[in-house]
Amino acid sequence: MADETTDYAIKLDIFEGPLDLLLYLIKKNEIDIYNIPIALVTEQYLQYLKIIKSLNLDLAGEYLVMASTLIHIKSRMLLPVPDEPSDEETEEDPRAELVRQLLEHQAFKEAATALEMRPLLERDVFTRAAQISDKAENLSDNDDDLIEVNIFELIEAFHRLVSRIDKKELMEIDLEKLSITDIINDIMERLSRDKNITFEELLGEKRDRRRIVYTFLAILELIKMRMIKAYQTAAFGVIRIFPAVES
Amino acid sequence: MENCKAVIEALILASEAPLALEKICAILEEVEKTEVKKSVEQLIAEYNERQSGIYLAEIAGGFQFRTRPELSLWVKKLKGTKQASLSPAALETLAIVAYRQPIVKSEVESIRGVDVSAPLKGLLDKNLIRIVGRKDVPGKPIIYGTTKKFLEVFNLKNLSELPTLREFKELNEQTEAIQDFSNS
Amino acid sequence: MENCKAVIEALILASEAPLALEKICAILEEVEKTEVKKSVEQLIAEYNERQSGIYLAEIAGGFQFRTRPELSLWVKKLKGTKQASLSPAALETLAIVAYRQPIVKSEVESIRGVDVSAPLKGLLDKNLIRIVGRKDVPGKPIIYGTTKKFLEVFNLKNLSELPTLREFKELNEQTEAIQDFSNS
Repeated sequence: MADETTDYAIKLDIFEGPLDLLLYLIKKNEIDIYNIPIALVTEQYLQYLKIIKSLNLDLAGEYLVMASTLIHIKSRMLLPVPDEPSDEETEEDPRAELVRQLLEHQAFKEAATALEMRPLLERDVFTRAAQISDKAENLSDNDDDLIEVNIFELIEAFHRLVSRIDKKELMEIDLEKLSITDIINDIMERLSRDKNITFEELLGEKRDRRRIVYTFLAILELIKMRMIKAYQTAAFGVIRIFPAVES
Repeated sequence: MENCKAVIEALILASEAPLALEKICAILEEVEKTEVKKSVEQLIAEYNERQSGIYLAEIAGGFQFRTRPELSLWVKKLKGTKQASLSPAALETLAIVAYRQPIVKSEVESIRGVDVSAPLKGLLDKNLIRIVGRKDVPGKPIIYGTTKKFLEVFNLKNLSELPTLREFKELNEQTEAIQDFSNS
Repeated sequence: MENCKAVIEALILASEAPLALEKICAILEEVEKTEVKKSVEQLIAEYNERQSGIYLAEIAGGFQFRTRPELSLWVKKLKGTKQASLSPAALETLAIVAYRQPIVKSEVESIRGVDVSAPLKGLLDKNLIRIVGRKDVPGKPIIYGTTKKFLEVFNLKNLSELPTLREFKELNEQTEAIQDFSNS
C-alpha cells in the first residue's frame, strides 16, 4: 500500500490537469478510448484525488469539476436504455463529449511532441551569431522603417511604469476609456480640417446608443481638458464644437 | 546580372532575420523575380550537394543559413548548454495556439482542461505568440496567434508546413457506431 | 573524422566571435591540429573557387564568414532597410501616450520622471504619435495622441483593441499564483 501511494505521488506532478490524468488512466488500464468503462475510470480517478488531498496538496478546481462530470456520466450510463429509440434523435452516448475532449487533447499532446521534435533553433540548428561589421552607415530614420515591436511589449512597458509610480488613478484604463479615446482622436482630427463641427455631424450615420453616449462623453472629456469649446445658440439648439486654441 | 547568385548569398548571410524573396528583389531591382528565385534554388541545391555543414533553410517566409541539425552536438559544445526548453504545458499551449489560431484563452483552456494564464504569459514573454486582436463578443476577449519568431524557432517555412494534426473526427462515427451497437 | 570540414563550417557560422584554430581543436578533440588546419584551408579555397558571395576570413586570430567586400554596396542597401526597433525610452513614452491620450508633455514627464523631449520627437518622426491640438491653459501646451500608423504597426483595428492593464495583470497574477503553488 505504501508503495502504491508513492507511485501515485510520483505521478502527480506529471499531470497537466484532469484530462491528462484521465488519459493516463486509460493508457494504464489499456482501455479503448471509444468505449471507456466509466465506473472503473471514475473509481480510479477519485482515488487519485484522495491521494492528492492526503498529501495536503492544493487541488485545482478543474479536477473536482471533472470528478463531478465523471459521476454524472456514470449515473446516466446506469439509466436503462429506452426500448424504442426516440425516433430520429438517437440518444447520444453520455460519454461522447468526454471522448471528444480526450481525443482532441490527445491530438494536441501529440502535436506538441511533434513540434518539440523539429530541429529547434539554438538547440539543433544555429544561425550566424557574429555581427557582420559592415557598419550600417546610413542608419536611416525614414518613415518607411518597419517597426518591430508588439502590443505585449507596449503594455508591459506601461505596466512597468505604473508599478514604479503606483498611482491608482493610472490603473483605471478600461475598454470604455479606450473607445472614447478613439472618438476623441477622431474629433480632433476633424476639427483640424473643418474648424468647427456639430454634434450631429460627429455622429454621422452610425447612431447606435453606444456611439451617441461615447461621443457625448468624449466631448465632455475634451471640454474638461480645455481642448475644445462647445457652443449652443439656444436650449435644445445645435451644439457646435470649436478647437479651444487655433492651431 | 552575372553575379546575381553571389549577391543573394551575401545578402542572406548579412541579414539578421530570414530574408524574404521580395526583399531580395527590392534590392536587386533590375533582376527578374523568376531569376532571383532560380538563383536561390540553385544555392540551396549547391549547399546540399557539397555536404556542407551549413544549409540554406526556408524559414518564416524567407531564407537563412543554418547549421545542419545532425551537427548539433558539435555546435552545442561550442555554445554551451544555455537553451532553456519549453515546459510541456507551454508546448501544448503553443501547439493549440499554432493549430487553432486565431484563438482566445477560454478556447485553449477548454482543450487543455486547465488554466493557461501562466503558459500564455510565458509564450508572450518569449515572443512565440502575440496578441492579434479582440474577438467581437461580450467581454471582447483577446485573440492570440503565433509570431514570426515561432516559425524561426521551430524551423518552419510557414504555418501550413506544420505537421497535420491527427484527425479525431472519426470519433463521431465511432461513437455513433457504439450507439448503434448499444441500441440494437 | 570524415565530416571534419562540415563540422568546422558549422562551428564558424555559429560562433559569435572569430573562431580560433585552438578552439576548433578543443571541440574536435580526436582530430589532429594539422588536419583541422588543412580543413580550414580547404574551406577557404572552396569558397574562393566557387566565387561565392561569402568568404571565410581570417580575423583577429580566428575565422569568420564575411560577405565579399566587392558586394558591400548591395549589403549596405539591405542594411538601409533594417527594421527599426524602439528604444526602451521610446517604448515607455509611446505606452504612456497610447494609454493616457490625449496627453500633454508635462503629464508624460510626470509619469516617466524624466524629460521626454527626445523620445517624443523620435515618435513624431516615426509617425507613431501626432499633435492632436493645444490645451487652452497658460502656455497652450501641445496635446499628443497616437496615429493611424500606430494602429497599423500594432495590428489594431482601433484603440479599444489595446489590452488593458487589468487583463495584463490577470495574466500575471494567475501566473504568480501558480508559481507560488509549484514552489511550495
